[in-house]
Amino acid sequence: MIWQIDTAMLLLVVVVALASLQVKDLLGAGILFGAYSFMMCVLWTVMGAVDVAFTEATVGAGVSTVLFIAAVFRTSRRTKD
Amino acid sequence: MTEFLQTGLTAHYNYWIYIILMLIGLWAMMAKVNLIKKIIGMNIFQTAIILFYVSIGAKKGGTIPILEHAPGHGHEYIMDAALYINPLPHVLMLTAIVVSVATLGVALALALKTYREHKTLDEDEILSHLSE
Amino acid sequence: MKKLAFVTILLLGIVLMAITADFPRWGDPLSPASTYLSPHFIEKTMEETSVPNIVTAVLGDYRGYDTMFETTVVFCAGAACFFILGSFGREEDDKIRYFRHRDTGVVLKVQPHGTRPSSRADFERIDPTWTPYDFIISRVAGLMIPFIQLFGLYVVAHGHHSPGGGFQGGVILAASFLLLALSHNMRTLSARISNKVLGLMSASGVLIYAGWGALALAFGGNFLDYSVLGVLLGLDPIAARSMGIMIVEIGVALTVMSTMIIIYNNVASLGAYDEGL
Amino acid sequence: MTDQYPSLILIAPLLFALFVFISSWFSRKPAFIMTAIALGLSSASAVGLLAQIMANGPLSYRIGGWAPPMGIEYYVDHLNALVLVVVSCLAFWNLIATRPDIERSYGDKAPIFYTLYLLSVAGHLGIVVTGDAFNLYVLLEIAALSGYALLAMGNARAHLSTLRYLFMGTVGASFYLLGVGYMYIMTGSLNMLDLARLLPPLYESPAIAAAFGLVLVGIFIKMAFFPLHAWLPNAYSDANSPASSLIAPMTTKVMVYAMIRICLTVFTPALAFKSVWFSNGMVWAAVVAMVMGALFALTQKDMKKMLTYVLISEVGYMVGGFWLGNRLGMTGSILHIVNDAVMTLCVFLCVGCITFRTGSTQFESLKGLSRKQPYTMAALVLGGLAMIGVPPTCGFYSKWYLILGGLDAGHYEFVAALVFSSLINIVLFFRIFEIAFFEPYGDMHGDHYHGPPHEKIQDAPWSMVLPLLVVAVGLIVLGLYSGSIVTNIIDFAIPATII
Repeated sequence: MIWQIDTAMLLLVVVVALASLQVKDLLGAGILFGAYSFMMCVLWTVMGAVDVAFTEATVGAGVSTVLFIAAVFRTSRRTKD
Repeated sequence: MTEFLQTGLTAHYNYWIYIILMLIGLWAMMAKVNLIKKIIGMNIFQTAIILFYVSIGAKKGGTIPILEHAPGHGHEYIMDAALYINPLPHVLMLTAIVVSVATLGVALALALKTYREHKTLDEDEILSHLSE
Repeated sequence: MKKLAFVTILLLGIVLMAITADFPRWGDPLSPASTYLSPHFIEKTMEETSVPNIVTAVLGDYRGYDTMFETTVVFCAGAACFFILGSFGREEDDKIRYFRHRDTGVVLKVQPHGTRPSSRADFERIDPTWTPYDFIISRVAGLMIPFIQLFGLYVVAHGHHSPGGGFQGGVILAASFLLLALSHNMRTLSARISNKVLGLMSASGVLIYAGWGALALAFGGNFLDYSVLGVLLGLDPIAARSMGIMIVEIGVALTVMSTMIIIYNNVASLGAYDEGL
Repeated sequence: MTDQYPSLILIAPLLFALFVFISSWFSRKPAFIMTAIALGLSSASAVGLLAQIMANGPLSYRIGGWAPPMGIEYYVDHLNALVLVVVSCLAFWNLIATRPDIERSYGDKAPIFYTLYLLSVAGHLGIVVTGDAFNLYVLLEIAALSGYALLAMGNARAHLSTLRYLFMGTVGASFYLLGVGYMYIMTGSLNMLDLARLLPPLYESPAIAAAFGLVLVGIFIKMAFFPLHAWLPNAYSDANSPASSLIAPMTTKVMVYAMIRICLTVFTPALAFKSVWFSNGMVWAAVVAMVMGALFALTQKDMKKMLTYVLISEVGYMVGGFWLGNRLGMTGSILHIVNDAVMTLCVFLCVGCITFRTGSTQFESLKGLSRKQPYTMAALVLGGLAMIGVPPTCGFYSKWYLILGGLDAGHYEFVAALVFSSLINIVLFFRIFEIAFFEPYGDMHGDHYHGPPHEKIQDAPWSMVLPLLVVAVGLIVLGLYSGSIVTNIIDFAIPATII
């Protein structure tokens, strides 16, 4: 693997994780969490863990995001932090 | 310089990123007051640990752990352990991912119930509501 | 409190960072993890289970016990969501409901315990926050769903030779149903696959897994020892292991698919199963 | 079939949980019978297994027929077998004793409650029986997830309390997982016995020390060891009684077992007690837990909440007794796992009987209850005496071993804290006895009383009281037989290297 790409991916993962926690809108937070899961999935593919990456793509980026959006839809998008 | 980056830094930087992500998740669970944010923090915490395990399994020069037919040998398979990535951490982490989505489902169900009773997701508002 | 949390976490981070120096180098082919158990799996899997995807073999057989409980965790989450939010489908008549006349677009508002329009052909129930029927979204989703399901089945069936297996396939199958709920509405989903069916499927998936393992007890093997079940299938012990992995993967897919839909149904409708996202 | 006992213990609750869930969509009638059969089978196999272990010594069971480091194995010795018997029998008995309460509290959803009940028991039994470090994590999550669902039903605060428990529990399980990962990266193995063989050359490595620390912290969060206890009192006291009287005796005890297993089998005493500084620190932490638990209990005005703090104090006994590091202390600690499980079951069942009629365990609503619920109160007296440690109840014997162990190890602070918290227990329980036996019944602050009319209050139905009385008498029987439990089982459970 190419370590420059690897490092860039790792940093991007951290940035997206922080963004999903800091954004002041829960719907946005849910979608950014989906993006975080997808970044993670790409990272694991790079490391050769294809089965784990596949699961994360379907579970983390797919169903989890839908569940978050459903929960936000049923509650409120407002958040203080 | 490049050599240092390649040997010194790359030796452990994957582990550092897992620690940073884990701490971000842990901090969110402790410091955030919104329940959904806490749940997102919990998930980040769990994926960080999965990243750690997947990093254990990584092997330079190894390919994905699916055996391939050796060319021209019918049912002969290439079975040199050095060629394939360690499959065990992947198996363990499949389990951990599924556990994390199960926990997420239950956590969201509980958060929704709490919201239905108190009409807010902010923990401090719920607590002041309860102590009235 | 926040500052205390921050300082604790920072200290933990520094300690853990310092300890990483003790680890084997990242990607080192000679690390203990890569030299102790992993060579056995890589070299012997084909011989012992005849499954080329080592991850599937270890997941389904060597560590099949973990996987059985992992499936049980999923089932447990579905039962827990149902226990916390859901109900046994006896519809409570205590909410205002809206019905739209299909031809004219007139909307009726029915008070709790009021009379509902009798003709299903003329009236359809709609959500209070009703959005007009979107032709493009529902058609495109309708076209995609069969192919998603086909892909899901392929992933389950082809888990022995390529990445994939029961979990991934099950989640993809569930995603196709969730797409139906998202692009139409939850009542469309419930009309096709009811809560009762979902509940039964989610339990029977684990039952296939645990039952297949427990059947081995009757044939004199240990729990989850698929090789002794070759007698039942007319296969030699190694092919029986491969077949056993296939069977338990189907059970896993069944449970994961139905449980994901159960969790979505309960979370998206707060346990009422009528109005979704 | 006898060689299949280890698997039967788990398969019975798991398969029957699925049957109960399936049947719940057709009828709610058969759920209880099926649950009782499952737990009965499980307890019978556990007793059979214990008998087998006592006759033949430890055994290992290969799941799927794979040899241990590759596959997963059950490893059962005297310690597991004892805890298995305790957990399965108390789950069975709690089911029998709380049936009317379950049917009333959960109504339609009672079959789902039974499903989760069985899954929770299966998870806890699995934690005890397994010989694989990662498998323990999966079972930990099953036990936890079903526990969250069971505890979520209760009063108005229950959902938030349970959500907080979920957050803490997930952090605990994840720390455990991380610790196992540290062991895996250094050795490449996950099997407990295999790890015990591979770890000794690495004891100097900081990564192994970190693994030990992370695993312990994870388990401490799960067992609510002070100061990581914050989730327990609310989660347990806000839940409905049938759930809390199952989870309260089971979870903390099983986690204490997990700690003993990790320290004795995986890391061997050579590492766990390598640093005197560390084991002394753990004894001091346990001393703080015992004292603080007792003091917090003193400030409560609700009996159920008070009992949850007593539980935290009891966790301190067991952890402290283990870390004394000598044979007497460990004997006391393991014996206390058994005794505390039965004692906690007894007092929480009393709480269940009281709330079944009055709907509250506030001290105010207990006034004069002895005349209305004489049998429940009699059982509470026995339970209270056992908690205090009055001979011949079982609580006395384990405390006796703990005190001897403390004196032997020279940890006088442990002995002092133990005596102190027992004295506080006297105050706590006699305060309740005074309210219940000597306060007049009628003159509670009439206007603030919201429960059912007083005339209707009577003892709980016989189907609840009779099993409760059996448990209460069991406290004395257990006390009388504690000598033979120690000589026949616990002596073999502690490695010979510990004197």
